[in-house]
Amino acid sequence: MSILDAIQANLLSPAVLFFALGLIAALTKSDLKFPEPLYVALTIYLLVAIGFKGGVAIAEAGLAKVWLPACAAMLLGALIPLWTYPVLRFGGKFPAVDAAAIAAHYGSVSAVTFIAATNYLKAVNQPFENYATAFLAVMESPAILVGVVLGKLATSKSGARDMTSLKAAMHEALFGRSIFLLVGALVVGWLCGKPGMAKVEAFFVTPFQGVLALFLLEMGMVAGRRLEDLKKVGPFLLAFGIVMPLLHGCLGVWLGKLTGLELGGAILMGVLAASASYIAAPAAIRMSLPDANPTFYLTSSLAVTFPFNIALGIPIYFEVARWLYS
Amino acid sequence: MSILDAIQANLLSPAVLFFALGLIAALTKSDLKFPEPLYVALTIYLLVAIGFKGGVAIAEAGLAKVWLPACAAMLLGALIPLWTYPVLRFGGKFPAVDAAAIAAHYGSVSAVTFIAATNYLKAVNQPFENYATAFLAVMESPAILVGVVLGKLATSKSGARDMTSLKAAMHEALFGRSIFLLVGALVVGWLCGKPGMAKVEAFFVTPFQGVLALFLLEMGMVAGRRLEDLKKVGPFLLAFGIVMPLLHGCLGVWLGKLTGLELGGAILMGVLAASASYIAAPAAIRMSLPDANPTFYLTSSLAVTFPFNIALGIPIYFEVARWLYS
Amino acid sequence: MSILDAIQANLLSPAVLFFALGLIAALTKSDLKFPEPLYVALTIYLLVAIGFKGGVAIAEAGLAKVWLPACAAMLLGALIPLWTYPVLRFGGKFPAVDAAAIAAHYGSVSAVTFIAATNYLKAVNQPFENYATAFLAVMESPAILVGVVLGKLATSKSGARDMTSLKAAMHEALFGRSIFLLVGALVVGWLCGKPGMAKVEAFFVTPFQGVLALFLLEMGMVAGRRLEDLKKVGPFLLAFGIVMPLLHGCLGVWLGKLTGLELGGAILMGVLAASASYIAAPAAIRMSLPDANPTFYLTSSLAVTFPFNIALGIPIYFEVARWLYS
Amino acid sequence: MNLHPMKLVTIVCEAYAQDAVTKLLRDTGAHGWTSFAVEGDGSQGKRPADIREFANVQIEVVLQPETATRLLERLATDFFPRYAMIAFESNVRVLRRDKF
Amino acid sequence: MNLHPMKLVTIVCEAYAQDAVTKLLRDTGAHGWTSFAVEGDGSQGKRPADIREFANVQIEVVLQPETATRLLERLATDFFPRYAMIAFESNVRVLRRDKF
Amino acid sequence: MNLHPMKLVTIVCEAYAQDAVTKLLRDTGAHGWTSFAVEGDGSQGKRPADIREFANVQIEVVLQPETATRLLERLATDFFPRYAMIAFESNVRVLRRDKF
Ligand SMILES: Nc1ncnc2c1ncn2[C@@H]1O[C@H](COP(=O)(O)O)[C@@H](O)[C@H]1O
Ligand SMILES: Nc1ncnc2c1ncn2[C@@H]1O[C@H](COP(=O)(O)O)[C@@H](O)[C@H]1O
Ligand SMILES: Nc1ncnc2c1ncn2[C@@H]1O[C@H](COP(=O)(O)O)[C@@H](O)[C@H]1O
Ligand code: NA
Ligand code: NA
Ligand code: NA
Repeated sequence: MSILDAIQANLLSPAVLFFALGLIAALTKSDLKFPEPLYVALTIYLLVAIGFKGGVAIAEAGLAKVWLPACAAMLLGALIPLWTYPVLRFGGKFPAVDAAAIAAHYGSVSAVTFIAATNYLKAVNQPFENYATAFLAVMESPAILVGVVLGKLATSKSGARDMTSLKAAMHEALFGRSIFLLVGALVVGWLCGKPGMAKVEAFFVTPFQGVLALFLLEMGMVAGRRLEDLKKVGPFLLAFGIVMPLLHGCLGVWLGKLTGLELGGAILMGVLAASASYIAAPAAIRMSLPDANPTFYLTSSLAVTFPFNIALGIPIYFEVARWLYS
Repeated sequence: MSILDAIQANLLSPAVLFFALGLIAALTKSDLKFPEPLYVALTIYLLVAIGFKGGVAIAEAGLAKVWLPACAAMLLGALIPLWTYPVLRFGGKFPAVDAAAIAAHYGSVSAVTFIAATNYLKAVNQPFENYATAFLAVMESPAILVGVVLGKLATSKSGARDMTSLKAAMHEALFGRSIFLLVGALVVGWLCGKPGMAKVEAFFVTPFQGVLALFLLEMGMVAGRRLEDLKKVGPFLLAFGIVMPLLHGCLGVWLGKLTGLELGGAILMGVLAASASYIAAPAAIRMSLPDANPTFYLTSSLAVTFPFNIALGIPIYFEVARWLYS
Repeated sequence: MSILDAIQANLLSPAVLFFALGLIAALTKSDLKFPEPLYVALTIYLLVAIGFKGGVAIAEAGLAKVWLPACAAMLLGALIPLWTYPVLRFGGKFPAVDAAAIAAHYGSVSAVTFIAATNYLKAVNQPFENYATAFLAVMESPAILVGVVLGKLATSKSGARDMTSLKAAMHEALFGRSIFLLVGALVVGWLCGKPGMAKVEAFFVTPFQGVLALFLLEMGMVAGRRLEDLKKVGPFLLAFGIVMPLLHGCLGVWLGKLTGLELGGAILMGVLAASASYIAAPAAIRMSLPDANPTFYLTSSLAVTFPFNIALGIPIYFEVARWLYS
Repeated sequence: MNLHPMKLVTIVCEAYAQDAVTKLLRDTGAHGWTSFAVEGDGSQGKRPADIREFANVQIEVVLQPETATRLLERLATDFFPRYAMIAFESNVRVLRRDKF
Repeated sequence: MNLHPMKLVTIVCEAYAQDAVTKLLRDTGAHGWTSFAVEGDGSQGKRPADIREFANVQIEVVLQPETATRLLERLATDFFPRYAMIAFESNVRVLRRDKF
Repeated sequence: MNLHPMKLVTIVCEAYAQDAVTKLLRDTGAHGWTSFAVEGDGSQGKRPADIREFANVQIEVVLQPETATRLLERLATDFFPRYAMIAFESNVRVLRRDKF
């Protein structure tokens, strides 16, 4: 299968088509709107399901197999802001606090992109390590903390006050709802193992792909409503939102290979590195770096990088990995 | 199976019994209430599921089979207001704008009635063309547009202003959430075909009948709360809300046979013709004919025609069709 | 299997672990929060599903088998307030109206505890009478009515006014949303029987355990947020909230045996007797005994008895029953 | 344009008091009311609206000044001692005097 | 601290009127608005918000006194006869005068 | 019936500012507050509440006039420059003076 075939197959999957439908709904100003509780419910379902499944997979595989690539993933997440920050600061001429905020988003990860990637792998019959969810879980927070520290260093005046908002950011990064649900469900799944899975499989696994399709319809609308902000963010951030994922995707795949993952797992590590957070990071950043402009980080991660990864990125990292592993 | 047996079997199905339970909840003033987001979520689910399934069915059957009955269905929808309007205007002595509004509702269709009918056919092991959802999709808008034009012609004074609200009505009729979801999911299903269906079947197909039962519980409450408005609408509209569906149901079945549908498909076309919209039409009409009294069109479609069709209409059209096809 | 093994197995089930995760979320002040409509939706689903299943089971078993234990269950529920009231009033020195309110809660039942128990029995492969849901349905109201009357007798001054609020309490106890849904779905299931079940099984039965796990995550948060009220209620109510369930649990199991239930059914009757209401009773009591302090009855039933039963009570009643039946 | 002075009475109370308050509104002669779910904090503890037992509702009613006084009096005697609740009144102006 | 007097116009109307009202707000020169779903009762019947056809919305807008008058006039002529709706204005004070 | 004058301060702000505002309310001495989710439009763009990042919240607090002044001052210096937000105060009357 060539890369074009891979992309085409991806574009014709229900998940991506429903995402496109959501975009169209936003662009045609249809009065379709998911009530916020439904959005929250879908998020909770997806995070708990993916976390639980990952935990069961860890119980099956044993921690021995998981810890090395997980540490590598965590490190990668923490390091990404260190080079994206100067790129934005000096390449993009962004104010320090905005550069730090955007860097935090690109070091952190998008659970939905990860989920879409596992769906894609299933669709093309590419096996993967189910415990890869652990990488997702450990990659969410570190970059946020690094980004916040970067932003504080660049703007700090009154020390005392900064410490309290740093503490708030740490609390948000570690106990905020998305990371809490994911890690919590992971631990629950790990404690339950296979017998636990047997009980809840019919709810958390069987209908999963359909729920994802419905959720991506909503995400398409959310992204579509942000499209008009693209003008405000300028061409630099637009390019950044596509080039960086490509770089980070390759880096992630390569690191996955280095730490002993199979092809499938390496692709997923690539996808994680390439993805940008739009749930956990915005919440923590808005609270601890309130002077950073949300239009920049939200538009780039939500309206540029997220759709790019869903539509094109995933099959590209797949092909990159196949080439690296062949 | 006689018509009485058919009705009895229908009345003892979970869907209809839950509808009755909802009526009872409203009449006994139970404090049971579905939160609005749940109502919206169920609506979205049902429309997307039925649309997607229909789209996959079209992909299987080929457009060649679908276009003729679909065009007939569309025409029927557009024409129904042309005779219901004078009946209401001159028979029922309704003001022009109200007659036009009610006519729009009875030309348009009710997705939930359609869905209940497919359930009924499944229950009595009557095969039907799955692509009939296409008829549902194309029948929703035309009658609304015809009704709005009728209403405008009857009441228009200031031309310019009318044009903008006519445009708003067209936008609502074509991009309003129910029609958008239905047509959108239909196209997505058509693009995905069978392989796409395999992925999301466990969410959109397997639990479908149960979700419908839950939704009809809510619809029972909604209809029940409107029962006290029955006095306000008067005996003419009450009779209208039962007689017209019977006429249109027969007409629809006959048209289905004429355009080459099998027994199951003809029944569904009958059900569509007989049903009255209570989601898409009210939204468009309230926006473009704000002088029409909602009590008339909502009570007749929601508290008369909808329950009638769910409980008695569907098995009746079924028997009519069996007689016509025998 | 010893009682400790039974408890351990229960503690490692997804349902209980998710409940614990919810507790942790509340204690770590995570910003995780289920939107209220989601809570309501899950409640509706669980009540309708359990009611429907029970109704189908009654249709299978025949009323002849059900009526005797059901009457016994009802009687037990009505009598429990008669001895818990003096215990609270004279042992715990509670004001009369508070004693009556708490007594009503412990005579009434918790549907979620019952559901968790059926899950537990399934997990340990212990068959049980599915029609036991009927006991749940008939045990909810009587204790509430008895408790309200007790409270009124103890506090009444103006006769006329009391009668109206007694009527309101009766209406709430009989048509309140939880009892209405449960009894309504039971009747629907009973009318539908097996053929109806076949249609909606994939929604109401298959994913049930997973939905329960998600719901218990929310219940853990709700209970966790009330933990700080434990100080306010004092050691007497705390002990009451654990000792009374143990007593009532044994009583219920014994009564189950007496009225001819199998082991599984007797356990469930024990669980029902041991459980304390936190949905139906608070609503009715707040309306008819507004002078009773909600902190007492809500904290004891929600933050003491509910978690105790979920984690330890259910396996204990199980072992008690096994000992009684051996 | 003629604006007529009216009173807006705002009541925030636990959800379980809503039916009783609505009945009171009808009894005192209000022609309509508006309500919505809210969260809150007060002397009787947080009401995070996680479950109905801890839910809160805000009720707003526009009425004639005399009716407003009657309403507040009834609230003070029958409701304040029993329910988690606040109530306050303010001056508003409406166009259609007869509507209220 | 300098507080500037402004008008708060509160509109409660059926959900289907919201788009038209929002458009009117923009046309009359409001710089922003806030809205939320409510339930209610009034001369045109209960609006329990069970389905969108019976949903209600409250719209609040802070604006200059003259703009408020213009807004109320337009509401009275174009909206009151057609929609289930109430509107009232009250006095508020803000810190940033230019924002409104 | 004795009515006591109080101030009602209404704050509409992005959801992410809610915790900080609530903390400020406690710090300045409010005895309670009420809040609910809203949609809105303003100088910092639409807040359709589709996801939490674009959610809005309205916070209402009744307090003593002096406390209200202190609160508004703190909002002006620490919050207005950073968050999508408006705040305004108005006069209300309550029955139980000590409650606020
Ligand atoms: N000072 C206040 N300002 C605004 N709302 C308040 C205030 N005090 C109490 N409330 C609201 O009224 C409800 C009941 O108050 P309380 O009876 O003091 O617990 C609270 O949950 C809040 O929603
Ligand atoms: N006196 C009132 N006080 C507060 N809200 C009202 C009042 N009258 C009407 N409303 C609200 O305005 C909506 C429309 O009112 P109406 O046109 O009278 O049916 C109602 O559904 C209520 O939400
Ligand atoms: N003039 C106004 N009237 C009512 N609400 C407003 C107004 N301006 C802004 N808002 C609300 O305050 C939020 C933040 O405003 P802004 O900082 O101007 O974007 C908006 O999303 C609206 O909900
Ligand atoms: Na990343
Ligand atoms: Na029709
Ligand atoms: Na009990």
